[in-house]
Amino acid sequence: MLETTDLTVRFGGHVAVNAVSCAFAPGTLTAIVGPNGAGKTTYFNLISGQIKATAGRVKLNGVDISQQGAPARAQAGLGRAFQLTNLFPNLTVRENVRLAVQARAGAGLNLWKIWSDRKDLVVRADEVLETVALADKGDQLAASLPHGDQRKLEVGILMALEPQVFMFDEPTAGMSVDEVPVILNLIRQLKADKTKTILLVEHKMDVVRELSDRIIVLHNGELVADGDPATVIASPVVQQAYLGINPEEKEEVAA
Amino acid sequence: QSGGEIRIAHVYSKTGPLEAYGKQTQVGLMMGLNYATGGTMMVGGKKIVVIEKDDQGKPDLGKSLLAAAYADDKADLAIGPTSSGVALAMLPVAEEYQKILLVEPAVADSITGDKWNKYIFRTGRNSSQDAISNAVALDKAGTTIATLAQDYAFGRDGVKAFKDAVKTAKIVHEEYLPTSTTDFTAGAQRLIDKLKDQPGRKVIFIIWAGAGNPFKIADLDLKRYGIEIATGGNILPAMAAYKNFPGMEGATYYYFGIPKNPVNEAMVAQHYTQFKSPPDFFTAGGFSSAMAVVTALKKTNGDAKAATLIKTMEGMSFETPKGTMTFRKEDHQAMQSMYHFKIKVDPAFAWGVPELVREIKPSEMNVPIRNKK
Amino acid sequence: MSLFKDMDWKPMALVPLLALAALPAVGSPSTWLTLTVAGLAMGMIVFIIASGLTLVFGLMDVLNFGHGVFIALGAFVATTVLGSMNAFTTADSLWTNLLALLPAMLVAMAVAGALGLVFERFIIRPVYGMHLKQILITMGGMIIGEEMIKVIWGPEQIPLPLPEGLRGSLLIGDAAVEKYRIVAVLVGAAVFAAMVWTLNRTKVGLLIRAGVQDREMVESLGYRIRRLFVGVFVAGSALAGLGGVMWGLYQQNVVPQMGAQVNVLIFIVIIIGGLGSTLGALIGALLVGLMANYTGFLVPKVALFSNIALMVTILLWRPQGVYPVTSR
Amino acid sequence: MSEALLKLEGVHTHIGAYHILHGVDLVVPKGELTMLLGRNGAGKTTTLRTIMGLWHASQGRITLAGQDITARQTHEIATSGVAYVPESMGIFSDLSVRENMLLAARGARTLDDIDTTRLEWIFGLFPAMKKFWNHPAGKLSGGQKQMLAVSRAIVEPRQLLLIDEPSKGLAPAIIQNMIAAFRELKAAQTTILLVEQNFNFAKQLGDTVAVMDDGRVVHSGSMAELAADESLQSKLLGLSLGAHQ
Amino acid sequence: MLQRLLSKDLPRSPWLAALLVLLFLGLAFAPFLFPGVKALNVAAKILIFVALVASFDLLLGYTGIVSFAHTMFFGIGAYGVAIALSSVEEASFGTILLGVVCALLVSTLLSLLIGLFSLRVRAIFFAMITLAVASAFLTLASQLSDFTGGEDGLTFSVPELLSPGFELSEEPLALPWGEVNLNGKLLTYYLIFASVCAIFLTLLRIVNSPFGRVLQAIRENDFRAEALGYRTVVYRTLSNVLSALFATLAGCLLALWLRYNGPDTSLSFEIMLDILLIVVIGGMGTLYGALIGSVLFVLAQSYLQDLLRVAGEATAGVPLLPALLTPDRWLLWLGLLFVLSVYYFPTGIVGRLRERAVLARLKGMK
Ligand SMILES: Nc1ncnc2c1ncn2[C@@H]1O[C@H](COP(=O)(O)OP(=O)(O)OP(=O)(O)O)[C@@H](O)[C@H]1O
Ligand SMILES: Nc1ncnc2c1ncn2[C@@H]1O[C@H](COP(=O)(O)OP(=O)(O)OP(=O)(O)O)[C@@H](O)[C@H]1O
Ligand SMILES: CC(C)C[C@H](N)C(=O)O
Ligand SMILES: [Mg+2]
Ligand SMILES: [Mg+2]
Repeated sequence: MLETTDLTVRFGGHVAVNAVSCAFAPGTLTAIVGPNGAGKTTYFNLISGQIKATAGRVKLNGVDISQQGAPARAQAGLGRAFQLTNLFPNLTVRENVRLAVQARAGAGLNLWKIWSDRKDLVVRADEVLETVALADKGDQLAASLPHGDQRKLEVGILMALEPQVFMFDEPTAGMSVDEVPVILNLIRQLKADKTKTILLVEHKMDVVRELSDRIIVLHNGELVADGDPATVIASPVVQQAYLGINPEEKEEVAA
Repeated sequence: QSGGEIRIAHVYSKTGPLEAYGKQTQVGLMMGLNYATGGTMMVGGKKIVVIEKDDQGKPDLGKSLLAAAYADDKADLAIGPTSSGVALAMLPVAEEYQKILLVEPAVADSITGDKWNKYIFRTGRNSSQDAISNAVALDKAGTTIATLAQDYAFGRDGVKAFKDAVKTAKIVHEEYLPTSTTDFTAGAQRLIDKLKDQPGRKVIFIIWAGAGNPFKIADLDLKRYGIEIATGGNILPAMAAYKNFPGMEGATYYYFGIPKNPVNEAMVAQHYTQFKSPPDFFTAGGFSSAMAVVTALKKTNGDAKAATLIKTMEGMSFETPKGTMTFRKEDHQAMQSMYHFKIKVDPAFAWGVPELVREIKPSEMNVPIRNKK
Repeated sequence: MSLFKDMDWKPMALVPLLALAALPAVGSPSTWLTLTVAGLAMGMIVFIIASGLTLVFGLMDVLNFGHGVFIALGAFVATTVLGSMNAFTTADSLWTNLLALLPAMLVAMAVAGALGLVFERFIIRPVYGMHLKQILITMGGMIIGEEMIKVIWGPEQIPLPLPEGLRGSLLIGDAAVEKYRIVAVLVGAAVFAAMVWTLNRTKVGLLIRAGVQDREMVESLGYRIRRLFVGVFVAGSALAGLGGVMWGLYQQNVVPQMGAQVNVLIFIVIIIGGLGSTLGALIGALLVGLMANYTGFLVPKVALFSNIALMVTILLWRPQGVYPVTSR
Repeated sequence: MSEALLKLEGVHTHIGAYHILHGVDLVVPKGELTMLLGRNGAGKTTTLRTIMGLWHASQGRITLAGQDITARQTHEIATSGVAYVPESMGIFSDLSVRENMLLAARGARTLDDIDTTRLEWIFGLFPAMKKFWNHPAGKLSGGQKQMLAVSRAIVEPRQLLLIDEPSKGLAPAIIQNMIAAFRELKAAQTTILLVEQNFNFAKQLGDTVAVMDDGRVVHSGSMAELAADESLQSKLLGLSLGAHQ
Repeated sequence: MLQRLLSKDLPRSPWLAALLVLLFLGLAFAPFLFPGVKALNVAAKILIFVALVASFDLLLGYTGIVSFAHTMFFGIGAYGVAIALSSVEEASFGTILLGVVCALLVSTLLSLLIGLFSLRVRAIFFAMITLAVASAFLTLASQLSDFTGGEDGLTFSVPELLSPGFELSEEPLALPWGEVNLNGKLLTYYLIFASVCAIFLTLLRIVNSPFGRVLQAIRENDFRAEALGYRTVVYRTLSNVLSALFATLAGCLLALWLRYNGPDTSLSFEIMLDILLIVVIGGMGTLYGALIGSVLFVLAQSYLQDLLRVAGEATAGVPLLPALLTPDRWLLWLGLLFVLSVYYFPTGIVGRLRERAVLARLKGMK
């Protein structure tokens, strides 16, 4: 169980996330939607420890982790994929994933073993590459991948971490239409597992509608709506502030 | 021994921070060998071969170059180096290979002091000689002296020797500044504060070599308190700054216009024909070392074995541009004259001209013997 | 414009604060005045020699370890120029003396700037954006430059006497202020004003900062970033040349190694300043100048480490320097 | 179809040892909006970068308004009236939003020189730009950066816009605004070449379309035609449309 | 076996492999292949630089940290041995060990301190802080003259077994191309050779361990590494400490070889630059580069002047050239070497050779 209480962060005068209290249960996928700049990514950053909260608390399984840094939270089971692709550019695709597997196995401080002797880690990395359809690109440098493949690798790294809480920040942005299902299937499988807590930031409403068990809406840093997908999407905040639809003309845009 | 040759290695700062000094020594050495052998470069029927080695001012390099010179190049004896640090590192090598090292122009006292071994001779003056001669020049009743020196061994040893030699004048303050000092205002203030209320003649004695320009303290208008500056001699480019201090007194190791003897006349003439300029400080040193070597070899009739040479050179006197020098038996330091000077400004020269006040003979300087024996 | 709006005054207050804090420690007001004025003027000279590097490092993000060679070059050029102007430098009139400095400065700047052009083309251009290689290649350039100076001017130290009228001090009560330092303050102030104006009143500063982050994008916006970079580098080198003249005249002699000798000092100054802030560099330089004199007077041993201690203290307070310009 | 403003004929591009474009033929008609579609890695971004002169074509010819620009340098291409929004957005993160815009407005020496009505128009499209005017651009949210990147390209009138995936990361309401903006620009005779993954977005805007695969253009024609033909869509783009529409 | 010894990090290029074997054999038999004091000194210096540069590459090439304080640790090692040996009457191996251990302790403390204090600041600040700390340390070493011998440094003797006076055989070994003295100096050379091999292989193992891989990840993107759960401060500090310790060991070897140490010998900024250049010539992030780079650089540095003497004589009479080609201006050419190596070896020699091997393989596949 992941829980935030009055989580707040202020940048100078600007309150990017304002007293957001919310709990996320294992086995559910919660979509977080809101206009650009609503504070979704910042909310993620606060949870995973990339930035320090001005006020409020984050608890994981009842333990207060607010004072811990990003590495400790990652070890505690918070996994994060980034909105703007964030890889190890001059390492190979396989090594990008293997490093995540190695982090998961806690083997990083071993100074004396030869890395390739940990066959289990290598094998596991290849499995993950298979699941994100990058198996044939394992030996390329991450930097030379086209944008869409980089997004897939970003997701692959998260998968390799096998966290308890998965945080996806627009995983399919810039991914070509035929590749999107690969990622969506992955997320579906995670859901099917029933033990993982999944948070998803996504602007494509059809994806949100299809995958989520619950939607929360952030607007100007505040939590303004929370509930089951159909109700929330139909609510006036979402319709106007987010989708930009006037009640009269009902045309849907996002793919 | 390689046939009819006497191989001399000259290890010096051909490059590096002391490049300009090292080159003077080399010029002087070659001129001296030429002069001493009457242009034949032969002594005792053997040809003199000079092998140049560049220590770049690095002690470790100097050390290995000297070893290579003795072992690989089969040098019979070595001369050099420019820097005292390099010299100190080289001393044990001479002992290991049991060959002579004639130190020139490195000045540190410890070379002929506690780091000395019997293979070491030195034609160059040591710090004590420098300091003592300056003390002799300045040491008058009623004079108050404060010293300004670089804060490391060279400066501190110099001041110590100076203090030991001063008998009648009063020393009120010792100012040590880091070698890297660029702004001397703070030090000057402290010196002024210490001196300004003293009676009589007030002198700041400066011991400084290398980067930084301590004479800038004069810009703080020391005259208003009647404070004078004194320092030893230096190479000609550095003595350009002396132009601002007409009447300044001190004692120097060498200035081409001062010694009157045939050797010096020959060197000055030769230098003018070859370079259209007068010889400098270290040219004289290099020349002296050549004179020492050739004099000794003449006596041994070309036998360059260390044991023979040591026996010959201990107590040996030889002629140099600075007059007669003598290797003292105890520590192999060459005893030599120093010159008490007073600066005169002459527009014909780019530097302040040191005029001889009087020659300070070796006998007037009680240069301590510092090697443990 | 933006310079004075929401200005951050704290770093500027450091300079007077340091001076005031030193007053009781030094004791005598006249000594304090001498030290303070000398320190501030020294700071100005240091600012002049560091100003070019602020441009090159702060704007272009080029770690130019060879900056010193331009300083040395400027100084050597000055020996040649002033050497040929004996009549002016030894004249009785202060104005004639000052007039001699002008061509020396201009020629030094021109020569250093010209060398900067060559340097940019052959040394810097292949390594934009690669700090480590910049360090190496510019050190290489510095070594070559220093050796060339030895080839041209010889390895010896060359005297660079001050013109007659600038020697000695002005007396304010019991405190002595060297005349030359007053000249330095004026030159430094002019350099500062010129830099602030160019960087804040024109687009040049913005463009270069943008170019460092994303060269391709600046070109895609239609700017000839390359020419701009060359221009800045040449300006930085010319400033170093000017700095060399000032520094050489201060020392009254020049040696080929003088550039290398000031390298660490100027890096400390621009780090304190925040890597690229002109005002920051000025404050850094003034602090360094003052600190050297106060510690030199109070505890000379510590003076050796005063710059480093100052830098560390400042970085503890503001880890990016007093005026962080960029977040590289 | 009107005359071509931009034309690529048999363009090949190499990146290092890799051969990426294998003879791209592309015509962008003047005053129209051309969509460039294709899967990940098809070479769309590389095509735009080659047009901009950021990669150099190893073979083939690129003409802009009748002039050969194949060998021109990037800044020359830009000054001949081309604006480019790269895939990675190319935001100057250390500069403020204002400074980013000022640089994009090539003609302006200071802010006062920027056409205020145009600025207001941009603020209307992307209110966040106004709100964060003096903020460092690096601190903007992902979507806001995207808005800034597009704003920079349209702050002054240009004859040709090259835009790489502008809709990614944008909230639906903003996408609406952007569509409106492109329509207005088109009305003002601006030619646009747009790379897009979002087919719905593409469908609403495009006049003509080109589809790339493996470094070549494999289909080109009118947008209406492609939009109507679902089997062609799934063949070219791999759209399994039922899956998530 | 060899595979494991090299931690499965093979040269991956036939030319590179051949070159490495050649250099290894050359160094292993240097005293017999190239008799003479100077040649032996050069070979020993190469060995010491291999260890020093390899330890620096752990920091720079693998972790992506630019530090100018590496010579400080080198100096600590050299001073450790020097001070220990010069403070006793009779030099023994125990004394050396004591010096080494003390030096390692000091280095550990100091590198921990530097690491913890300043690894959080921006890379460039770290570089500058280390530059400042290193120069402060140099000043300190020359100030504490009672302890360190000040500017003049310390000259000391080593245990009988390692000193030149210790003869293995009366007669030098006569080879057709020269004579080899079988003495303590030779033993010292092989002591250094063995130590450097051990240091090199240990470092090779470390960079190929899971830990080493994390260091590379941190170099590429520290922010991302943190998000994966790696505490970058811990890794960076550890890398800092390890690299300092190996540099210290290299310093100890230097002191043993020279039987002298002073501030310029082990602490100067010049050595720091040499290290940087060697890393770049050899290839950053490949330890083999340390070997190749050291050989090339030290050879160039040691024989450039001789080469120039020949060149200068050959061009005598040509205007200007002799002024540039004199041995006095050897630094000019060394500076040129700096510039050219950055130009022509952007990925270092090892990188170059490996690229060639990859290209050849690609061609073979087609
Ligand atoms: N480090 C920071 N400093 C200052 N402001 C910040 C910082 N990080 C984020 N902000 C501001 O906080 C707000 C929320 O940003 P955030 O990235 O969380 O938005 P978002 O909801 O993820 O938007 P998008 O959908 O565009 O990605 C934005 O207005 C942004 O400018
Ligand atoms: N710097 C590079 N080095 C090597 N290969 C590269 C590089 N950049 C791109 N590529 C390769 O070029 C091909 C085309 O890439 P490009 O970025 O043009 O695709 P794209 O169509 O824009 O894809 P996406 O929709 O994912 O952005 C890809 O196979 C990619 O791996
Ligand atoms: C000293 C430099 C190599 C540091 C550089 N600014 C970096 O971030 O990598
Ligand atoms: Mg976001
Ligand atoms: Mg693309």
